Order: sequence, then structure tokens, then C-alpha cells
Amino acid sequence: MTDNFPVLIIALPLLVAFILPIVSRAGVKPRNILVFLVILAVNIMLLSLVPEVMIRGKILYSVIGSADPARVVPEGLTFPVRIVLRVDGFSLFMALLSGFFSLVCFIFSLRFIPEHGRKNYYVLLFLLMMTGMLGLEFTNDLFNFFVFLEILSISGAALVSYRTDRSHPPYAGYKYLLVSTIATSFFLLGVALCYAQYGSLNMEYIHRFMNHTLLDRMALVFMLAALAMKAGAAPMHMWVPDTYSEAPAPVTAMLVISSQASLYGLFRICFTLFGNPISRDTINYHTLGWIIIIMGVLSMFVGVTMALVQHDVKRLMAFHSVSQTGYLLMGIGVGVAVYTLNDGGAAYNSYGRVAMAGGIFHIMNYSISKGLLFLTAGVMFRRFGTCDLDRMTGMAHRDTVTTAVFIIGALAISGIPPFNAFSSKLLLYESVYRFSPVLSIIAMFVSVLTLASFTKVFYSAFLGPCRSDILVDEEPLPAGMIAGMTIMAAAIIVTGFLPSHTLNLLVDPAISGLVTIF
Amino acid sequence: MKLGSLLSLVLILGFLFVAVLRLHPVGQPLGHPGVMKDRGSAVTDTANIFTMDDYYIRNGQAETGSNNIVASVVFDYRGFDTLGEATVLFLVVSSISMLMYTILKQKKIKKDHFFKIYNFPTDISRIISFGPYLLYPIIIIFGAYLVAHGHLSPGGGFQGGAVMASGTALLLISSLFTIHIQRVRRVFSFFESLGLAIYIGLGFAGIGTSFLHNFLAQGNPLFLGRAIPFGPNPGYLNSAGLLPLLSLAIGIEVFFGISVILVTMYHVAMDGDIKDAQES
Amino acid sequence: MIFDPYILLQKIKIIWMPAVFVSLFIFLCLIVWLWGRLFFRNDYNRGSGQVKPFNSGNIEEIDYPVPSSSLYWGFRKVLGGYYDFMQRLHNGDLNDYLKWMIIFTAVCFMLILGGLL
Amino acid sequence: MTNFFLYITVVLLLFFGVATLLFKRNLIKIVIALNILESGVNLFFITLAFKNDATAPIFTLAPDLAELKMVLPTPQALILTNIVIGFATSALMLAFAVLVYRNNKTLDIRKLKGIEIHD
Repeated sequence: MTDNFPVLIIALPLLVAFILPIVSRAGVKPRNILVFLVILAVNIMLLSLVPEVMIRGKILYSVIGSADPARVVPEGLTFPVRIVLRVDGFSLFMALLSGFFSLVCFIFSLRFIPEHGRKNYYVLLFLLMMTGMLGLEFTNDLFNFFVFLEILSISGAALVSYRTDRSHPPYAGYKYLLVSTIATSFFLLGVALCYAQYGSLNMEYIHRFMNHTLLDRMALVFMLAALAMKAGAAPMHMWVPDTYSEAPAPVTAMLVISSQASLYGLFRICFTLFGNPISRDTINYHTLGWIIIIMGVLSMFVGVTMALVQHDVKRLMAFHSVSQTGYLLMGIGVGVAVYTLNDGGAAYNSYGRVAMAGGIFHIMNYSISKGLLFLTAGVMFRRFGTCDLDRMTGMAHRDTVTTAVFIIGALAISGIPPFNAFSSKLLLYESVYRFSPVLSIIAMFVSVLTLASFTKVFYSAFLGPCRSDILVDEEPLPAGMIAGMTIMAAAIIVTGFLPSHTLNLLVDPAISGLVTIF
Repeated sequence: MKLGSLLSLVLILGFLFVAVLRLHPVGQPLGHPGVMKDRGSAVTDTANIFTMDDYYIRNGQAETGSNNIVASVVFDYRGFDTLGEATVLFLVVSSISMLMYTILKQKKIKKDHFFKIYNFPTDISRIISFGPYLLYPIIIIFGAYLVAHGHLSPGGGFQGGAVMASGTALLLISSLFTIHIQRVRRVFSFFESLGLAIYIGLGFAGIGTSFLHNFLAQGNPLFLGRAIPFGPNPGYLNSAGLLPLLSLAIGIEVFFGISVILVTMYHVAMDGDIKDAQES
Repeated sequence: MIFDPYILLQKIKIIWMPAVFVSLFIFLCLIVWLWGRLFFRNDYNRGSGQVKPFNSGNIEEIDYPVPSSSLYWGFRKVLGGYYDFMQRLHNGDLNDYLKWMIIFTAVCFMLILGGLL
Repeated sequence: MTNFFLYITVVLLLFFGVATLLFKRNLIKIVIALNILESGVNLFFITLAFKNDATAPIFTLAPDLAELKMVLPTPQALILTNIVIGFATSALMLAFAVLVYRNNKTLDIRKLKGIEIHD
């Protein structure tokens, strides 16, 4: 039965989503219980894959529809003929994050989103968004990747415009969908170019026979541009604040992790698809790495400087996600740049791998703390009915839990010890310094500005006199919201205090899964 | 900015033209010329097969029992993609229902109001008001034919479903059917879920081997499991195992899904017209 | 390859142990607190006017908190040119967003395909 | 060069689609441009699958095996998927456009861009 877990993880939420319109006629409670159970089941199945994949380092394959699901390539052939799911360290790492986020955000949105006829659709789209992420992370087939990317973007766009009664959200949804659709169209063009030469859509097969011809490079550029845009990297990041600021808070947290899923796709493309340095005439990995690094540095700088002057709290945090995405890109970019340097792998082993460890570890740390901060932004919105920091004051008098978790999240994302992002940022600074000192200095500077802008949020929203005349909702927070935020904060503290265990258990297998192709 | 983007566009165009020269000439794709040679009765023949497409053409009939190789690719070899695509359609139907929820839940449009706006059906031509009633059964039967013969001839669940949904569009623009939109939408969305549930349920039925495994293909001829030889043949309705069933499920889903989209959009348009009429 | 973070961190001459850091931090806090209790001035009275913040100028006009859009105004003013430029880019125009993507694609084409670098 | 006629059509379709996306300012026209782009990609796939003097990959009532040639089946399956996805995306985008129009009474990007400027 364990052989079927990779496909069950995707198929079970799909089944529940399909019957959800019928179930939700029975009432709110059965619907919530069913959805909660299925998200929990997905998480349990993901955790049950951990010993096999993470500890024993096995790569699980599941061929959908085949008579022998464990055999990827049929006998007598050199290529797979069906869609193959591949669970390695990196995909399981990202899938664990997605599952965790879905659970927390679902708990948070149980009471945060008011009960309304539309909430049925909200739950449904939420479930499908999770499925899209998981499918995108597990699949080893380029076209299947495209399909799941499309599922992810459509559900995201619909959820962004959940508050249709206000004038901005539909336009924000339109923007998100347009950007995603163009990205996926470009991606599909790249897929077509690959298919034209190799006659296959399987990533590992294409990797094995990769020639790095002109067409391959063209496909690489199309995929790179598409996924970087989807992930919100620097010159193409302008849609991020516009859409993140209009979505409800749990959806924004999900959007954070979904942009990480696109980033996952980008890294996969760089390594799993094009990362074969064996053939004669390869692409210049140094150039590719520097493109990613420059994209990352631009994202960091532009994101944080723009965040500093915002006074819409969600817009501020959205600019921060742009800037933190830069860290990830920088770490992986250094890894790509030294991946095939002509020194026998010395640079890669001494600091390239550390930089990648920092980058991948920071994916986890950043998304958890940023998710937490977006959830607290949801609390602010609930209290004051607006996201404008000018009209907020004195939340610390009333919501002590929110204040505490906000402090934890803000300190964590600014890289203050002993929270988790410090260890990943430390790894990044130290290794990137060996590669190019300027990058490291910029990264530290950006960290300082991050702390400055969160100080601003803390000052405006939490400090100051407690005024009940500007509050729109004075009820104490529901247990679900507090539980969601507390789980996130606990995750920050646990990973912050056990960085070496997290690195060993999760990040190292992730790098192995990303770099090693059989 | 404008100039820069225009220059970039032209540059990309130039690179694409260069790329075109590197692609294989039109009409000569990858593949082995021996793929069409006669073969024995083995289920899987892997001699002289070097690309995925050759594999499908040579073994699709024996493995899935479907004469239409595209259908066997869509529903068997890449059935998971089809599931994703059906999910996309379902997703869009749900999204549109969510976005238009407040508009759809407004109080019902009164009959006389409706007639006042559309001058309907008093000064409409007989052909438009009664023609659809004649055409509708024909369209539905043609769509159903496409769905049922998906594994034998051009067509399949998506095409047949889309054809049937065009019947809904015809009814919408021409008949009194539109007054009963509210009740009809719920029924449609129920059947849409049902179609998808059938598809994924058939997928789960094969989970003993693997998800979406075509376990009926080489089984009893009574249950769609008739084996067919390689090469041209007249086609048998009781072949191809799960394929006709999956095709049927997708046909149901697409028909009702597109119908829900059409009905919702039509309702929204009508609502806008009423608002405009009230404002003017 | 062995991937022990301690080895890894020693390679780059850094050892990071959160537990040690936190205990050290608490220990230092204790020392500072003790030092303050022992050697700081004792003539600070809670009930008196000493606790009020000192505001120069007209006190009646500043009994409200500074709005957050006025925070960091010096930063904003010094880098005014930069911010004006950036805000022109983030103006919400969809076409501009897509233009940036096309420009990025073209630059990548030149760098990776054209081999400019 | 006649061999490449279809490819050149694909390139031109892509070019016009992207150019329309960049320089048109109406939300509905942008949806149309996306459809043009998607048709370009679809045509590209079909062109890749084309084989000279070949029939559709269907064995029902096909010519004799000796003179039978078939186009590649996979791209046809892929574009079938892509067409449905493209249809679904355009439907959702048009729904968004309807809502934008109802809320803001305009479909012009230049007029819409003012609605969410924050300092």
C-alpha cells in the first residue's frame, strides 16, 4: 500500500473536493470535519514517507496506470511511457511544508472567514490549491507539471478575489491569473521545445540525454522566465504586492507557499532538467548562476526598500516576501554557479553546497515566519477593518497572544538569534562571502532594513493608546485562529532551537534529491 | 520602457526564427519507419521502438484495446493529465459560482420584467423560438455519439461534452428555459460533481495494481474487454476496458460544467441589463 | 558525502548553538540587571513627573502617535529620486509588468543563447 | 523554406499574441491576446506531430497496413488538454473582467491602475 502513497496524496484530496459540493449541502460541520480529516490524512501520509525517503535516502517512483507501478521504464525500452511521480528529498521537503501550511491555514480560516454560502467554494478551492502544490512537487513529467501549475494558479486567483464585494479584489485576481497564465504559456513553449528534440516529457529521461543545443537553451530561458515570474523575483515582482494585499489572510499565507512551489519548479528546471554537465557543449552554468544571483540581489534590495515606505501592512509584508525570495535565489544561484566549475568540485563542496543548504533551509524558515506574519495581519484586519497602518493603534493592550507571535515572527524573519532564520541566514552569509563578498554585505544590509520595517509595523499597530472607537470587532479571537498562529510560532521556535537536526533530517536529503539524478 | 520592450520583442522574434531553422523539418518528426509493420499477438512489442509515440502507435491497440490512439493516450497513458484537466474545468466552474454568488443569489427575476427587457417571445421569429426545440435533441444525440465512440473514432469525452453544451447555449439564447436558471444550476452542478466522482472512482477501483489502471482492458469481452488485433479494423464497441467509461464520465462533467458556466454568465449578463434598464 | 552541520559550520569557522546562545543571553541579562540594581541611581520616582517623556515645543499638539506613513520620513526624503522612480514602476499597470518579463526574457536570451557573458 | 511555413506561422502567432498583451489596454482584448498566444503554442505542438502523407492515429477504417502512416498521437492529446485549460482560463478571466466592470465601470488598465496606489 505504501507504493501508492505518492498518488494517494494527490488523489484523495481531489476525490474529497469533487464530492464536496454534495457534502456541503448536509451542513457546515460535516464539510469542515471531512476537509480537516483529509488534510490531516495527507499530512500523515507525507510523514509516513519521511523514514524511507529522508533517512534511507530512497527515491520513490510511482507510475500511474501501469500494471507494475514500481517499474519506471518498461522492459526493453529506454524511456518511460506513462506519467511518473517521483518522491525524492526535495519534493518531500516542499510537500511537507505545503501540507503543514494547508493544515494551519485551514484551522485559521475556520472562523476567520465568516460563514456564508460562498464559504463552501472557499473550502473547495483551498483543498484544490493544496492538491495543486502537492502534485506539482511530486510529478516528474513536464506536461503534468504544467497542468498542476495551472490548477495552482486558477485556485489561487479565485481565492485572491474572495471578497468580491470590494472593488479591488476582482482586479487583483485578474492580475494574478493573467501573470500565471502567461507564465504557464511560456513554460509550455519550453516543454514543446524539449519534446521536439527528445520525444519524451519525462524529466529524468530528458536529463539523461540532454545535449544543450540552442533549442534546449531557449527552452531553459522560457521556463526560467516563466517560473521566476510566478515566484515573484525581481524585475517581474510588481504583481506580488497588488495581489497579496487584496487576499484574505490565510489565502495570502497559502500564496506564500505556492510561490515557493514555483521556486521549487525553477530549481528543478535548473538541476533536474538541465543540470547534466556531461555532454560536450554545455550551457554556461556560471552565467546561469549569475543570472539567478542578480535576480536574487535585485529582489532583496528592491523588495526591502519598497517595504520600508509602505503603510498598508499587507503590502509591506508582500514586498518583504519579494525580498526574502531573493535570499533563496541567491543561495541556489551560488550553488548553480559553482556546480560545474573546473576545479574538481572543490568550490562546490566547500561552499556551494553550504549556500544551497542555506537557501533551502531558508525556504522553510522564511515561509513559516512569513505565513505567521500574514496571519497576524489577518488579525489586524479583523480588529480594525482596514490594512492601513495609519488607522491602527494599541493592539498589544488587547491581543497578547497575537503580539507575542508577531514579535517572534518579526524577529525570526529579520534573522535575529536564536530564531530559525538566523541559522539559515548565517549559512548564507558565510558561504556567499566566500563566493563574492559584496553579495554577503548586501544580504546583511537587507536584513537590517527588514528589522527596521517590522519595527515600524510593531510601533504603529501594537504600541500606542488602546482606542476602542476605531475597533470594528472587539470579540476575543476564536480558538482556531489562536491555534493556527501558535502552531506556526511553535514551529519557528522548534526549528530555531534545533537547527542541526533540521539540517540533517530535512535539508541535507533535500539537496541530495535535487542534485543527484540517477 | 515601450521602446525597450519592443526591441526585446523583436530580439526574441529573431531568436525564434533562428530556432525554427534548428528544428526538424515539418513532416519529418522523430520515429522509426518500421513501426507500422505487422506484429504478433504479444501485448507489448518493444522491438525497434525508440520514441514514446512509436510505442503508443505500436502497442496502444493491444494494451488498451482502443482503436483511437489519441483516446488511449488521453485516457490511459496520460490519464492523470486528463484528471488534472477535468479538475481545472471543475475549478473554474466553482470559481465562477463563487465570484458571482451574490449576483446569483439576488431575488428572482420576475417574469414580466424579463419580457419587458427582451421583448420576448412576442416579436421573435418562429425559427429562433422553435428551431432550438428541434435542434436540441439532434445536438444531444450527436454529442452522446461522440462520447460513446470516443475509443473508436475521432471524438471523446471533451469533444462530445462541448458539443452537448452548445445545445445548452442554444436553449439559453432562444427559449423560456432561462427563467428557471436558479433551479437548473443546482442540478447541473450536482451532475458535474457526479461525473468527476465517477472518473476518480474508476481510478481508485484499480488501486490494487495502481491508480487509474485499466483493469478491464484485457478481461471479459462482455465487460468492454474484447481484444483487438493490430492494424486497421472496423472497431468494436465492447473493447478498450475503462476508456469508454472514463470518456463517459468526462463527457458528463464537461457537458454540465460548461452549461453551468454558460448559465451563470447568462444570468449575470441579464442582471446587468436589468440594472442598466432600471438606471436609465 | 558527510553532511554534519557542525563539520559544515566549522569549515566556515562558525559554530552556532542556540541553547548556548540563549543561556548566555539570559546570563548577561541577569548581570546587567544586577549591575543596575547595585550601581544605578536610586532617585527615580514612579509617581512623579519624571516618568513623562520629554517633548520640546508645544506639548498640546503632539498628544497623538506619529502616523506610520510619516515614519522614516528622512529616509524617504533623502532617497526621494529612487522612490519616485520605483513608484513609477509599481503603478499597477499590467502592461508594464508584462513588459518587464519580456525584457528579462530577452536579456536571458542574449546572455545564455547569444553567449554575451 | 516552404517546409518551415508552419513554424513561421507559429512564431508570428506568438509574436502577435505577446505584442497584443504588451500594448493593448482593454481587459477583454488581453484575454483575446492570451488566446492567440495559446493557439500559437497549440499549433506548434500539432506541427511537431505532423508527418508527411499521414493519417490521424485511428485504426478504425484506416487504409491498409502497407501504406499506413500515422501522425504522432502524444501532441494531440496534449493540446486537447491545453485547449480545455485555455478555455477554462479565458472563462474565469472574463468573469473577473465582468466583476471589474461592475465594480469600477471601466475596463481600461490606465483608469484601473489608480485604484490601488499606496505610497
